[in-house]
Amino acid sequence: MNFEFSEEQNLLRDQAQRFLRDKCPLETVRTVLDSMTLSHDAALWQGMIDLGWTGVSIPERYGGVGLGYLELCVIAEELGRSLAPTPFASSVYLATEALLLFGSDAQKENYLPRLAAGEIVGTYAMAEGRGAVAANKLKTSFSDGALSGDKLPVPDGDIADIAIVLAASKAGPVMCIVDLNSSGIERTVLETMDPTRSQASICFDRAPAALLGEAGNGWEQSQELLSRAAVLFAFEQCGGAQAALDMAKDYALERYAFGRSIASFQAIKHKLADMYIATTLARSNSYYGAWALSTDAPELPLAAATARVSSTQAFNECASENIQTHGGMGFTWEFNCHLYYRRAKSLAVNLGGLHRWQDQLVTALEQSTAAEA
Amino acid sequence: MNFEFSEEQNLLRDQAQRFLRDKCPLETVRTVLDSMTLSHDAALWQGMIDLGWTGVSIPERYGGVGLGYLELCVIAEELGRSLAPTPFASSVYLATEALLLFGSDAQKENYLPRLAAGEIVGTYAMAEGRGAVAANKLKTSFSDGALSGDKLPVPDGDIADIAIVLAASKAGPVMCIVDLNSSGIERTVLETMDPTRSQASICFDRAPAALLGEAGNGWEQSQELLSRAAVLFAFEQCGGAQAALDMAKDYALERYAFGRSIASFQAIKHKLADMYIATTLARSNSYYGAWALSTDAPELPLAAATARVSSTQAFNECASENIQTHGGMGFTWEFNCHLYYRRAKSLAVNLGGLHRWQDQLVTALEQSTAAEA
Amino acid sequence: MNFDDTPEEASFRAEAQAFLSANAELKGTTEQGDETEDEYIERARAWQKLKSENGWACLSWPVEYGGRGASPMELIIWGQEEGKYDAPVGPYVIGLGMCGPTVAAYASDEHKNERLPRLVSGEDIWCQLFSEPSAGSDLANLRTRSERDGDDWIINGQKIWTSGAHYCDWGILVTRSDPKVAKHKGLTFFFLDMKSPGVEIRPIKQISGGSNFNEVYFTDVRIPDSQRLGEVGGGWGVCLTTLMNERLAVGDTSGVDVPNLMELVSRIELDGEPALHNNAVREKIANWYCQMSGLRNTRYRVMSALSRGQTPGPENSISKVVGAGKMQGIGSFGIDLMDMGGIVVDSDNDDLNSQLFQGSFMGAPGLRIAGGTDEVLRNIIAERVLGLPQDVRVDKGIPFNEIAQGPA
Amino acid sequence: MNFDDTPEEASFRAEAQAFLSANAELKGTTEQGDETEDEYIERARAWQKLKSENGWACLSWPVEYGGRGASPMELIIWGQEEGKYDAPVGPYVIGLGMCGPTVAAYASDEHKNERLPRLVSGEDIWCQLFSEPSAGSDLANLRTRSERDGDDWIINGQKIWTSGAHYCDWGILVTRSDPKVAKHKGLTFFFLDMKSPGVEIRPIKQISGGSNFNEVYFTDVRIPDSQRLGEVGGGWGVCLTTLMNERLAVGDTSGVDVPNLMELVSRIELDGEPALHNNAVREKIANWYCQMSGLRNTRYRVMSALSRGQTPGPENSISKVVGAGKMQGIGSFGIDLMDMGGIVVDSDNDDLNSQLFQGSFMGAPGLRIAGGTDEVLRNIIAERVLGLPQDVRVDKGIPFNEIAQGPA
Repeated sequence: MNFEFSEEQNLLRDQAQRFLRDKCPLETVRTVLDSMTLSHDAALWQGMIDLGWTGVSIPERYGGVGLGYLELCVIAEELGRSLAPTPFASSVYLATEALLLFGSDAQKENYLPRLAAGEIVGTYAMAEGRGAVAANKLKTSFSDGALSGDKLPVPDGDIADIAIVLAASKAGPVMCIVDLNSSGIERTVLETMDPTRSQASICFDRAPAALLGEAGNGWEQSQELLSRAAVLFAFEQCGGAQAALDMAKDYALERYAFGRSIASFQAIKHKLADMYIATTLARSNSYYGAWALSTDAPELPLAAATARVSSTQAFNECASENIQTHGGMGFTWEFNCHLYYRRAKSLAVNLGGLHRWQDQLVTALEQSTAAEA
Repeated sequence: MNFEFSEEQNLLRDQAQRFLRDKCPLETVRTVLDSMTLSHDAALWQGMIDLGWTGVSIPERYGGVGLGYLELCVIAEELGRSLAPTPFASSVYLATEALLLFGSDAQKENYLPRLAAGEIVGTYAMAEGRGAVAANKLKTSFSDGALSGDKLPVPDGDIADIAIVLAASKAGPVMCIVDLNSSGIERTVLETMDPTRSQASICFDRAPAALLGEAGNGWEQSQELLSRAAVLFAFEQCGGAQAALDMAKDYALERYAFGRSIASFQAIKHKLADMYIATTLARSNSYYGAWALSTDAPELPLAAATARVSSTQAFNECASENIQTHGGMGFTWEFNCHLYYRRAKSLAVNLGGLHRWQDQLVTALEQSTAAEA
Repeated sequence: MNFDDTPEEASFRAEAQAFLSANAELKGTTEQGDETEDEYIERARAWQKLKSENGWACLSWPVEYGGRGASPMELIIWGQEEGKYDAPVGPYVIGLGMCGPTVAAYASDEHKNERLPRLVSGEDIWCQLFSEPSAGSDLANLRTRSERDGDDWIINGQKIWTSGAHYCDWGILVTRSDPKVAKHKGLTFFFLDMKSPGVEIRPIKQISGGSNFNEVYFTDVRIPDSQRLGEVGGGWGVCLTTLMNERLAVGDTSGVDVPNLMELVSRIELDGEPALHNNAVREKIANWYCQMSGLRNTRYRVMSALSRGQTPGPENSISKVVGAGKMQGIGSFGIDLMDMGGIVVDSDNDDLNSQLFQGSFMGAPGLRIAGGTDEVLRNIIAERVLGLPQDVRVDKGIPFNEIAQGPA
Repeated sequence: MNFDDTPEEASFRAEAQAFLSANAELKGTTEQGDETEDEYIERARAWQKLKSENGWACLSWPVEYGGRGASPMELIIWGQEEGKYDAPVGPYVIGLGMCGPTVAAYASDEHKNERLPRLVSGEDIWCQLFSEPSAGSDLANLRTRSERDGDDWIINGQKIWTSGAHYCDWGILVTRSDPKVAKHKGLTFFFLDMKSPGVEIRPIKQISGGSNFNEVYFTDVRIPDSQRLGEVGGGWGVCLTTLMNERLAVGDTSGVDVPNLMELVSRIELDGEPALHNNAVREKIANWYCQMSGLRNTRYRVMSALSRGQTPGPENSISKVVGAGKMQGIGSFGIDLMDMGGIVVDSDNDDLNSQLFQGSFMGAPGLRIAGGTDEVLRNIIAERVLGLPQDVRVDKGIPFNEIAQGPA
């Protein structure tokens, strides 16, 4: 039984924690939050590139570090804990991953080395306004090497250099890849509830684009991509949940009322115990997701959905009850509680809302039950 | 604003409480529970008949007391509080009500005086085994004055003299009325989780039966009947929830641990506060149901479903957390906690499970929203 | 059971309707969109003045102070009717509801005659200075010091969560005059001119981005002893008088509710069909509707008791704890339904009313805390409604300056 | 990450498998349906004897007492493998897990040599006599008196929740020898022959109808001082030794889980289609599956730590509180899905496995209480895992007979 990260992976975690404590204290997050113009923290992002994190999952022959997904999970958890305001998730969990999964050799050679080196930022453009996307209702369309339609919100779409885009085509849904600095593209920064991870709308008007993967197979590719990214998002959410729990615990221990630490009141103790329970279940499920991701196990769709659902719920609960534990201070702008509350919500919807993942979980469970029978 | 029971109705409540404290202490309920043969408490049932309760909703010209539904709600709440083991609900909320709503003059004259006088007991036979009934899947069928098929469980079906039966027919679903002592009928007492309200299976084999109401209209009639009964069941559930809350409170005040009353621990205080909240919301919703029932308001389907859903949830919560408050004693047969837990579950499924009522609630809400627009 | 007014109530309601329809505009018929706060306050002063000239200014007060001794039911009827109109009443809620009755109960006749008419007529706006950073749920744990200096008292310290402090003229203030006696014994209560030297007001920005409250700092602020309310050391008793009159005054508590969710789910799709057809969505709506309807029907029961001249039971104590949780739940769920687009804030293009869901999601955490946290309210229900004992009090009878206050 | 045994673990597992496959029947291949309790105990004795003859009787014990000094991971592996077989181990769980280690730590060599081999070989079955009606969550609040009388102690009082007392040969017992000192100071610990005069055993019927536990009454029961474990007044320390070895031993904790629900919803209809297609049902399944999977994966993490020779973290402390609530929820929901028919108990006609749902619904309330209530477990998580302070203790340092015990 070896269901833990290895010693090397834990060393990587220590390194990541030291780096992020240094380069990404919550003041860094607040700077991006309070700024009207910053999309991310450029120094932090550069530091992450310098550490090779953008190339962790990319094989060495494409300029990456060639570590693996467990290492990426370790980094994801720490990024979640620190609320790092960078385009890492979009670029690494989604764009890089889509290229690794579906790119032709030429596409890989073209993009992966630059993604690994942090020369370009990628993203995945899926949503088309409010509401979940559906395979048969995509309005963005791809034909004859050109892409037209509106995608929003696109995470980090304002600063990304390339986007993987889910679009309709004559053959059915397709994934294609677009250089966002080419013609026929208009981008607008969007105001959102979590300004520490930027979002944009991107309007494509016959923008040059190339097919990524198989024509007509875009929806299935997207599902596969989302499952893999869900594990990494789950680790970010676990890290965030843990940080919110830690913050609540620290405050409860320091805050006194009625002559005693509020952490000695059962209402607070049991609240924190419930946050711990949710976080522990989510983390254990995320470990299982990490195992499935790193071994390309057939259990991945089930494991990913389970990790995603429990981590989404854990981060929501911890972020919300961290505010509650802080009492009046908790709902001031000055305290940091709302940073977690905002991030919890933006991560919760980023890969599609809870419902989508609960549904995938049960579908995968049906299939695994059927396979066992 | 007059959203309370009247002074006369409260006097009736006082009378009912005195009567039930005297004739239906929990020992009476336990006697039926522990007995292998008793279906109900006959003396209690006779006492209720003597008080005229079986005729409360029946007009005087059919031998009833001609009071009204608010009075019936008052009685229902007290029956729920005392866990009275009698066929009152089946006979009064369902069979009597079905006759009042859908009976011909002749049928009313035939049955209502005897129901009012407690000479016969009625019930409503709807279920056909495990799972919810559906209009287009009824297996019991009615044709040419004869009824065939199996109904189970039928509440109080072992002792009822007449049953209103939901069945399929050529014209569509129908309600019909059957004398259970006639030919072609076989009844078997069923073992259930709540032996304090008996249940039976009834097999009809070309049993003589008469149409009640309109041919083909049975499903709609059933929906109407269930909505009306739901308000009365909701009051029983509120009464039960309140009794379980009171029992938990009394125990918590008396039980000491760590040198103090366990009622001084926040874990217990907040648990009881939550039980109080659930019970209060349920009671207020039930009052609205009572108003709608007593005034034949068009809001009845919404009000009834709301009363039903919140009362089901409140009784479930109070019954379950009453056990929890009692600790080890709570899960002994000797303590009375499980009487509420059993009754909460049997009332929860008796008119169809929670899902059915949540669904009706939203359907009614849609219609009321549409009507307002 | 019915929902009708008694004849007396009907006649009062008709009178109120007559005044309102002649003097105010129905909600939704006016546009105050770009009104500044100053303009809003000005409009509120004018409306209060008009009400006072016509006998509607402070219904529940006794006649001698400009009131009309209205019954609780009449107050509710007035609130229902005034609520239909675009009537700017917010700035006076605390003054009329809490400060005025306290001044009336404790101030000298001279002060009463000087201050109360100006409150009634809208000339003066009042605020309440109770909460402190260290005194949240533990309200009496306050540290703002008052020290006697001749005929004056000198005040130093900090208050927080003061609504409207920056536009208020007067305030009521509770201070610690003696830290060497037990927590509840050493308090002294005053009223003061908010323009006094040494009073500094700073707005608090909430997580929703709004600023409904202030911090108020006191640096050597002088208050004449004649403005003391109650005895020296008797401030806690005065506080209780004030709090008995408390109504929920925690800023904007209106938020998303079931009808908004019904509208959203009929207009957004899930799995390729209207979200309204989704059973998981329906179940949630049903449960929240039970809460909404349960709270409304509970209010009806309270009003019925008032209408009969009875004192209502404790039923309404559940209102905020249920309402705040519901608001947070619906806000959060609505955003989830809007999926990735749910977090986009776009006022120009908001056909799904997403800003209401977002605003409620960000506002509800405050509502779960302000005016008594969820936890404090459950304590109150347990103790005052169900009669359960208090938690163990380790601070009882101990001199205030010896009570543990945690790490410095 | 992988789920493989280390080479050492694999070899141990193979050895265990070899013994088991040669000596026991796989679960599901045997039929013990109408076995009486006596027959079951007899079978358990035989199985324990066989294990002891082959070195599998008490793996974790030191070799000197018949054990093999197995590592925690080996214990788990043995449990996994033995669990696949129809092996009657229940009667020895408490004796081997809790009583034996306590006797080994505190008894005289003579007693150890006399008692322990008979426990290992299955000749003696042991029970644990700790809980009392007044000592539930407050475990030390026990009243069973022990009074010195020459070389003996005389015991009077009542114990409760004793599994298997009626078939046990020996028991460990904690008593109050001095009520005039503080609660934890006046306890004294013994072991005794359960057939001693004055010991009366009455079964407790649970709400599920089953009887897994007993009350044990002591009337002038004599225990020789030589059977005292630990010092006079040192009983609490001995209890802690015993409890350190505690495993969950609260009768039958197996119950309904997600796979059973999946089977039910694929076979029952809701709104005219398989319940599995209903989104509200799916959402609940997803959430419970997250708990089930989360607990399983948490166990994997604990086992990984053990496998590496580390001490596991506190993760597994959540297992019962989550598991019991899940069991109650799924049990209740399954009954609801079966609608009116859900409460019918019919073993002859149970194609939907309704008795499993019903049994879990009736059994889960006990599971939420036995071995630490939900509330106590949350306290433990808060204090021991998160390091939060204890609640205020008003009974600390007070003589036991002066601690408030509530209305008589």
